[in-house]
Amino acid sequence: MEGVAQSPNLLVFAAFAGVAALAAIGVVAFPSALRSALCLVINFFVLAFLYFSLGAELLGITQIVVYTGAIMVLFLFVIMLLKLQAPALLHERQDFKIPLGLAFGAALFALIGAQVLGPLQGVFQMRADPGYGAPEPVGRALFSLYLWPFELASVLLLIGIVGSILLAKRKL
Amino acid sequence: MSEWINTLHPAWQALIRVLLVVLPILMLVPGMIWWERRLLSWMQDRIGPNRVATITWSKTSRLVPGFLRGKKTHFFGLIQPIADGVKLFLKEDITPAAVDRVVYFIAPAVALFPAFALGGTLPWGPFPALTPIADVNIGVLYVLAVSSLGVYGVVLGGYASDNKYSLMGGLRSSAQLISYELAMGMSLAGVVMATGSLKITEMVKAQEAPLWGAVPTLQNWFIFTPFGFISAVVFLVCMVAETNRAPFDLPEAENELIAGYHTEYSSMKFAVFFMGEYAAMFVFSGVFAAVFLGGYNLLPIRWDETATAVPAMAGLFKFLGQMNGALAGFWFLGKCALGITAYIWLRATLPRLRYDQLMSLGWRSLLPLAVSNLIVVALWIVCTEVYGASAAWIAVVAAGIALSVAAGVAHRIAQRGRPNLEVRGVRLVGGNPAQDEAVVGGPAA
Amino acid sequence: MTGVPLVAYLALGLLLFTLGVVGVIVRRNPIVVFMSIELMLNAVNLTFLAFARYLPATGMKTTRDLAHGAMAGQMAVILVMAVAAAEVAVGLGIIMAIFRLRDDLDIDEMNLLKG
Amino acid sequence: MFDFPVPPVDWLAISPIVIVVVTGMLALFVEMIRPKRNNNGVVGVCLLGLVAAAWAVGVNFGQPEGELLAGMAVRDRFGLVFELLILGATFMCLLFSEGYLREKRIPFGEFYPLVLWSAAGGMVMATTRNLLVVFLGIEVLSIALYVLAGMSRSEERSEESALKYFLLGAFASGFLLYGIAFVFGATGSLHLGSLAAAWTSGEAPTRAMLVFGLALILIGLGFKNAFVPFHQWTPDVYQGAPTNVTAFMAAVSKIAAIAALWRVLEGAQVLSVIWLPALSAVAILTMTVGNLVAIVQKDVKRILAYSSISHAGYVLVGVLAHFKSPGEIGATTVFYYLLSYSLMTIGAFAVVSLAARGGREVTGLASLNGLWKRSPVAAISLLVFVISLIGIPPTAGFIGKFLIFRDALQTGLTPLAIVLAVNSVVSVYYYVGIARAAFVAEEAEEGEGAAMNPALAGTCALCAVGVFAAAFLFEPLVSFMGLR
Repeated sequence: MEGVAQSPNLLVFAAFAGVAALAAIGVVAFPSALRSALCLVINFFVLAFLYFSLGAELLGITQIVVYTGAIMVLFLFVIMLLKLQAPALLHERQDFKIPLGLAFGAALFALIGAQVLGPLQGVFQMRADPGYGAPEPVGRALFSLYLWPFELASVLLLIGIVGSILLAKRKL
Repeated sequence: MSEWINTLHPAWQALIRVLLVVLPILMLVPGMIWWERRLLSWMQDRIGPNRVATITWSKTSRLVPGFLRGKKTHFFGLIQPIADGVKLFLKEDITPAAVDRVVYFIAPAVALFPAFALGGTLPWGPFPALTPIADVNIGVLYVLAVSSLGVYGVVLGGYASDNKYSLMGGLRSSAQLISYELAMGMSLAGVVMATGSLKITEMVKAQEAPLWGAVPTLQNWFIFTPFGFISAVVFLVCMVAETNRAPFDLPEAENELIAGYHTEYSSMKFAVFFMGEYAAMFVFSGVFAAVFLGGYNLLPIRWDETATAVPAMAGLFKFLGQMNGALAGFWFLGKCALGITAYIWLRATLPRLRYDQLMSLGWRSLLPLAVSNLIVVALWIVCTEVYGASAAWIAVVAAGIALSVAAGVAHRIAQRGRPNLEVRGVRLVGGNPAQDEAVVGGPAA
Repeated sequence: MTGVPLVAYLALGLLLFTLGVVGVIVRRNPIVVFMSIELMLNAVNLTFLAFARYLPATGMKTTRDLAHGAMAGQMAVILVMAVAAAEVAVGLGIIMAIFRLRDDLDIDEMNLLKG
Repeated sequence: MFDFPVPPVDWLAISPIVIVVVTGMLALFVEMIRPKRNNNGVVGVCLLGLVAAAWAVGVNFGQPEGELLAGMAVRDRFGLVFELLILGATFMCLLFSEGYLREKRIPFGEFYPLVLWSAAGGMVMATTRNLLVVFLGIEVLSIALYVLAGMSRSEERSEESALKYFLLGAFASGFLLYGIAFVFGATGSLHLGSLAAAWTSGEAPTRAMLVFGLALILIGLGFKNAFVPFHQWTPDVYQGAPTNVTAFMAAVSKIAAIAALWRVLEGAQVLSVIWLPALSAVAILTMTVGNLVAIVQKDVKRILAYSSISHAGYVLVGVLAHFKSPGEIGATTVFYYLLSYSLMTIGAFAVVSLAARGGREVTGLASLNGLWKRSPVAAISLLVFVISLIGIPPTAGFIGKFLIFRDALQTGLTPLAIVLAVNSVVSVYYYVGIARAAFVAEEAEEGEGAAMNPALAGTCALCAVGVFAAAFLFEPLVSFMGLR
């Protein structure tokens, strides 16, 4: 590992990536739903730092706002509602599917890793401009070239609002 | 004046900056507790803590000056928080048997984290080398992101305690924080648009411009502008709700939930929760001061321009301007103290909201208000840039009228066929209605 | 961060994606299954951003192309986040609705719909 | 460097989608202030909006073709015609919904805006060559459908189907997105047009990423299209969802998914040596499995679900025939087949929706018993749909299948043509079973179904007439659409 000696950045990355990977394993492995959710929170949080390391600062912070700040809180909310009513549900049994799933996952990882990621090993140069992730250029792009997808996303969120009310409101 | 720090090793710089954030907040917490107790007691016409730190001078010692011998000197109970701290330290640390241990232990730490992480963005003065420690490009978003993490401490504490009251507190808190975060973000978005930057330091600088672009001797603090004022009100309400303080302290409503999410916590773990709450209060006050109250400027006066406008007293004004810059940290601290006082004042004045009132306020009043405000600000900016100020006035007035009409119509529709709010109960969870109402509090007691 | 190869980010993304897939397959609680799906989406986001920063695509010579390419990756991530938010609102609504009806949440026990 | 000029917004080109979305919002307002007795106002607004959108599409027919909105949307004959198809199918589904929802005791006014928005998502999918927009279109279409599938909140089956659909749908979007990410990595763009250039540049890493990304995208789209082996959700969801939602899902969702598949394959034409064999295998599997499993089903909605799977296989054969030799075979076959398929399917589900009564709904084959006595219109239309689904002349179903068969033979996809023919024969068995159940004399034992209402009768009649009209007016129809 001569790369490690040359670049402390690689060590930093390895630390972050290790935490993210461990947390992801935790999501899958913990039998308790809350533990899984907490691991996912950690994972999302660390991913935000990895986004920073890629220069995408706006997206990194959006990651924290959207995922850890809103989405995971909703998950925790539902988990708590369930704990209030049927605590036993949050702990699940294990069964035959586990070796099956693990085998499938290992196969997927090995296949893609060897075939697709293997040839990319030599790429070290970051070609994008370092300022590409600042709020201003991202905002400009979002409201000019990507106006149409942006508006579609607004329709999507509208559907989310109306839909969740239709599903969850007590009386309609 | 703070450039000397640049000559140090980067590690030392970082250390100094971090200490500059963490130490004041940590040390201020006891002071805040003391101030809260004293101010509350004064407002409620009672005495409050005044015994600790009362010195009874010896009658015989020669070290004591004559006029003090045998007298008592009162320090208004200043040491009370330290006594409290000692008490909490020495208390037995009880961990209930059925708790989820890991989560139970990390919850207080998680609760303390956001306040300190936020402290890094507070601008303590025009000293770019020294403060804020992180003048990030994404400042306001960072504030929103980190403050949204505050919910985890409460939620985890509530979940891990294995106690229905705690769980209920956690549930309420997560719902409350998510609801009020939206309005908070919207209120800040208006300021972001007016400033054209997400940086908090840029916001402070933008507030040093002439008032309304017209009065050269005064500063344009956002709270003095009409849209900024609305934003400030929304932000103020939201920041009280985000810190779980009265009148939004439903997660720990003691008449319903004992002590809410920290019912099962004792000793230092409880103290950490407590500290987190006060640190968050302080930091939010700081954000409010920076974004709406002109940051580290003492008064909304542009000293240099005033000096040129009033040549007779130019020297005085110049001196005051220098003082304003040199002592910026103190002014900022003063504004934070003002914010904390407002917190305490609210606690002494307002009764706690019911859960449905809380949700109704957040979703039906604050969010529409903030969004309308945002739309009007956007209109204003676009119209002034494209068509000039007069068109902007027309557009904004028209939009204001249209939005208020829309709000009125929506309100009428929403109220139609709806029984009076006061007799409605709240059902937070499914199952047996009667039982649930009993748990959540139901119709107003 | 200079010195970190693109493949490191991609490998992490692939690992997270795979773990998400495994989670979807082996877990029985729909909430956890849903969380695994969120993990997959985040792995995708990481992959997008890594590609956007390194841009291994050939044929991008001018800075204009590079800027557009880098921005495309970021836009994809932003919109995926919006999609995830809408999905969570609807998905948790469905989970709560089904829980209200049957007080049970095991996916393997959901077998009302059979031919 | 980061200067992105604001592209001109061609309002006319996106007007159909905008009209549909805005109509949905208007319908939401109407729902808010309507009298609580019925949803007629909401339905009226929605139908009017659909007609207006169809008119807007018509106006676009004469406009120059090309990319719009910085390449995010595209205006061409294919997209416009598919938009019309989606609008028509949505119109039919909305037409018979109100009576059914009343009978099922779920008369929620929010149903209509959600259907409209979902349809808008489908239209977006049909009119773009940008992968990101394709993805967003899919999500707009599907997230609304997740909600609609779980709309019957007091019914466990409905919620269960919604959960299954949701989890598998989100899972599939994960794959789709991962594929898009790798295509982006290989081409540096989200636009399908840049795929060919990246492939021909011929570097090994790029090619690996492209193949892998395309495979994942096709898996995601295969899920939306319910191709075997990604079809497991279909029968469960079709059975559990409210019947009018199922009709919408079977028609609009499939049209949009085929359109998206078409766009992706169009962009990936250079890789056709790789995906053509794979998709041929999928087509054979889809047709065969769909038909074979349908034989053993007892529930009408499940039978129709498997039938829709096999029809997806038939359409896939048409699509593959086009891409085998794009100069020879145009989009006419696929378009015509989807038109006939949606007419028959929506009609069949409309008839099945008669099984709902008083909040209950039983959809076993026996529930159709006595239909002839209860409602001759429904029974006769069902017969027409079944004939057309089998592919007996002189119906649109026959012509559609014939066109696909001919195309497949013409382009040398003979094995596919043979499998198609054999499957058509196999399918006779269960289709006849449906028709026979309707004409059995005795009443259904679960209690009789709902009474006929005018809107439902109108839908059945429209679809039945349409099945014949599309057959007899084949030439004018095709020349009007102007597809090659």
